Amino acid sequence: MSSPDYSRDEIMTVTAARQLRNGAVCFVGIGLPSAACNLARMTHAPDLVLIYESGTVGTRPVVLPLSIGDGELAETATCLVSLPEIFAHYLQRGRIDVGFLGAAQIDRFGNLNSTVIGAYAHPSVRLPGAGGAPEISTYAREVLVVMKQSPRSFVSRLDFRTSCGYLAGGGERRASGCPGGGPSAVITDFGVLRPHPESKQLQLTALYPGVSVAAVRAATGWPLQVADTLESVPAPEPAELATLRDLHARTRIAHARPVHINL
Amino acid sequence: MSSPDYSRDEIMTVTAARQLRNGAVCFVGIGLPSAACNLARMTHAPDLVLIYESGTVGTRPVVLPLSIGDGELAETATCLVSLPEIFAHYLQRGRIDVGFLGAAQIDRFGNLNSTVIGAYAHPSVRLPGAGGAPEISTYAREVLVVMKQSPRSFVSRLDFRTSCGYLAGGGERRASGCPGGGPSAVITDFGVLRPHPESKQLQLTALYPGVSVAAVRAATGWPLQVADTLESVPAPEPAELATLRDLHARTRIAHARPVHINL
Amino acid sequence: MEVLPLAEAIATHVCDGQSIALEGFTHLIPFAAGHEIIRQQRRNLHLIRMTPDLIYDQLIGMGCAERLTFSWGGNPGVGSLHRLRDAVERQWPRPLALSEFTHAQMAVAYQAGASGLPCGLLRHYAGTDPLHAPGASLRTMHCPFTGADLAAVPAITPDVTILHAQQIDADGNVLIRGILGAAREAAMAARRVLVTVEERVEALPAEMNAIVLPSWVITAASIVPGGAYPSYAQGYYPRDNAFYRAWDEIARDREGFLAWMQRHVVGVRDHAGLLRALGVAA
Amino acid sequence: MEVLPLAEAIATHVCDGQSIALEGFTHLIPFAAGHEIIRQQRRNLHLIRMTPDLIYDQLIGMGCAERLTFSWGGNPGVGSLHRLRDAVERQWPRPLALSEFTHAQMAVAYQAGASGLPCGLLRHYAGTDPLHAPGASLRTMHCPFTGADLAAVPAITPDVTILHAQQIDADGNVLIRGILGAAREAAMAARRVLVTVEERVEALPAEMNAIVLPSWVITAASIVPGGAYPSYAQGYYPRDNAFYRAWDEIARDREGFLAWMQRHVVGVRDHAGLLRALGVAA
Repeated sequence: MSSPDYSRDEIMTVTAARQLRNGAVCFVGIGLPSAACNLARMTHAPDLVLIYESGTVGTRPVVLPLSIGDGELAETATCLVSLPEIFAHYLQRGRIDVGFLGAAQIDRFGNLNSTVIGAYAHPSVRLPGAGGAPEISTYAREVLVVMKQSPRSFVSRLDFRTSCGYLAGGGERRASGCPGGGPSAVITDFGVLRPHPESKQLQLTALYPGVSVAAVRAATGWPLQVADTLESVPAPEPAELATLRDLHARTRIAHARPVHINL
Repeated sequence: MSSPDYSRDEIMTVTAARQLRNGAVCFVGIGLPSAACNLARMTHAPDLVLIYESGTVGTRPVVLPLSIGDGELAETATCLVSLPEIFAHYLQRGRIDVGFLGAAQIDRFGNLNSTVIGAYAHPSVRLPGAGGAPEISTYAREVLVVMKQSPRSFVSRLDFRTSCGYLAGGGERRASGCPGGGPSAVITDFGVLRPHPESKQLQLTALYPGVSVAAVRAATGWPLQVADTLESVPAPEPAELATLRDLHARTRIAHARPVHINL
Repeated sequence: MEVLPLAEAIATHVCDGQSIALEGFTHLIPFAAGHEIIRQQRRNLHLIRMTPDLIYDQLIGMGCAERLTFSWGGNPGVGSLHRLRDAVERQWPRPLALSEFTHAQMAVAYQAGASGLPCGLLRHYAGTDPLHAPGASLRTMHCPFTGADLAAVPAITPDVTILHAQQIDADGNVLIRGILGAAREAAMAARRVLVTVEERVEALPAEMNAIVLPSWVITAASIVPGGAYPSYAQGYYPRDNAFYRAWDEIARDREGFLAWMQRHVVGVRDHAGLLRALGVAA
Repeated sequence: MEVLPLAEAIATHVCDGQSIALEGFTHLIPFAAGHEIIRQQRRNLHLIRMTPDLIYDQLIGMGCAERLTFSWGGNPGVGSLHRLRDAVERQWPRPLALSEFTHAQMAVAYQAGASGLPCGLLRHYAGTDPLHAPGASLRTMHCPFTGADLAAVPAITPDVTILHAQQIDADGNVLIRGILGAAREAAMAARRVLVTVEERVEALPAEMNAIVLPSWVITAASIVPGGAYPSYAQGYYPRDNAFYRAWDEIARDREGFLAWMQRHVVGVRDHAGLLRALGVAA
């Protein structure tokens, strides 16, 4: 089999984008989630409502923001609200359909760590921390997670639980009073994991072309279960790839543009 | 003695206006307080900061508003904030120097009723209610009250305590945890009452020209005490009267202007 | 969000027995929507508004309300709301239960509702009766850090919030300009949001930090020029202060009130009819 | 409010051992003010910011801070803040105590401070550790009406909040345009408020509902063009995303960091000097 004409990052982004239905209200994390959401908006979901935690509601950036609050997001938004308002009136109030997150570690029940590797008081790696993730994972009707898969990131035990997935699985999340639905899919650079309907344990449900189950298992820090029906993710369409590459190219040019200030 | 060239309302408004020092931040009630505050701004206190509970901060209306939220207030304000914000960030936060209130009833300790005459459940007169008054009286560093004086309004016992003055007097207000200073003056159509430094009971401290102590006592529903030094309020200056009358004249014309809407 | 004729929006989304908040603090009071509710004879409504103003005086006098949640119930700068008083003092045309707050309390209650919280906090103030007024149902709490007394207010979450605003764009986003009151919080707290607007435009002339409600938080919108009259719409027409003064006489007795309502509200087809009957619109 | 040169404003109003919040969410980060604090060698500061960003990486790396209150401590879109990590992981140049929140919690904490409340409320969320992280000090409360679990966050009330904004008018009122974050709440919560602005104008070109801080809530203001660089000022200059990427390498090791700071911050007279040294201004 010849090597594909797309990268792992690209099929991951395209697959993540495909999860988003047109018209959904989406709370976007920075990085790969932002690329996926904007790709979706530029392809099959033109009416996707993108909200960044900087308070930019319904934003339609032409280039990707590097930060969560680039000027581009403000300039193209339907409205701007303050940060207290975006978290209270939109997220906590339950107005978000989809939350889109990344993290440093995930466990088999979709719980996420973005705080520390090692002990909290004496971390070997101090990660950025919570940001908006705990509330996104708590309140969004559905959460999508995008993460590169490796035994160091897909772990049997989190060093710190920053954001809740299904907690210890089964009905525990619901019993805990978390209003949102929890993670519905984890899109990795190997394929897609989804929670088992009962146990809520993540299981492999779809593979990218040319990826083996064994390879995914080797990249997972727990004994990964495979769904009864294992789907094959269609390769990125040329139109999807072109749109994504144009977006990244525009973004690279914009981010390299020198800043000049008149004193 | 010839009858004065000003009305009771006018000297009351002018006297109230004189209480305001330039630069103070003033939370304004509607009606006579609004006239007094704007008169002060148009005469000796040009930098008086007027805040109306509609969220208009630093407003400089050319005509008096009829309501607390006329467009004139918004058009001439330094900024507009929401009503939750004006009460939380400005009033409760302790940023108001002077609160300016009226009421239907006041007692000897400056407590105010603007809720009901009679029992709450079966009132003989249902008054408008609290509005912003309870928080203004609680948080403003100082409260000025403007009310026409009569045995029905200056009562020995309130039918309902909407807003606190000095409660039962003495140190009770301070002990209750009210952060603001309480009423420093009650400006009536007879003169000025101020709290006794110790007992906090309102006592007559100043009289308008031609008004007798006996007349004030007759208009007061409790045995009114008179301060050791009883001052005489200077009659309104011609400039004060002219400014006030111009303001009222402009206001009458503006409020009578017919509204036309194009469908 | 769908754009509907106002009569259809009210017929579809406002039902007997609901809690409804027509907000807008002095400014942008949705009179046209309130009048349509009267025309459609809704009953047993729980009316919520910081300042009931003339519109609730009318709804109450026409027998639409069984409860009023409010914080200041007068005719601003004029005096009493006679129909509100008649309902409270003499139960006419029917008894009216009151849930009474201060402005600050009600603002916090809307904010709590808008934030998905069951209650909101204020500093506790000793010595004022409203905390203990029947129906107000505040509770004392203690700060778990400082031990300070706090007052908790239950969240307000209307079944329907109705606002008036200046403009709606082609995508259904709504611009509010000028005095806000607690309109935004009342909208975000509600299960359904109805909006009437002065006009529809292709794109909002909105500055970056303008107050815009995104289309997807709105249930239905109706284009109703003059829809806030006799209140006002900043940039469109001023408050008719002369009408607010005149209302004092109109509403003073029951018969005069009913005759006026019959002639100007019940007996006209829509808000344009009222504006024409009053000589405000040609 | 008085208008002062920035060096004088910092010298007068920022003292060792204070709690200070330099706010602005990605946008309008007051870099010039932070650099002046470094130049004046303040020590034992309690730094407060939702996103420490490069400016607190620099303050921490230069030994100004003894505590950090924050909710997300990365270089947005790039990776780690190496100086922050070095302080937490290896106590260099000195130990750094952490008070860690989520964005939502910290927003509520600022809001509580701005509102004169000792604490603010969030819905309680089970199952996440931050509630129990050392230093975060949240407490569980119960809604007195519904019994629901709530999380209380202690108010944040900085000794000094410093903001950057676009314009100040002749009366000292300050206009903020664009992404706000919790800047307004941080300002209203503080004992003193310092502002740097891009320029002074006779009158603000402010729409009615623009975000304006009235002069009398501001302690002192300084005119510092480019004062948010390498963050940005909407309408003046964009975020220097290339610099944010480059910082990853600059701050990766201690020596490189110190040399950069010496050359660009400590060794220049003011912010204009830094902008010229970087070739951003002519």
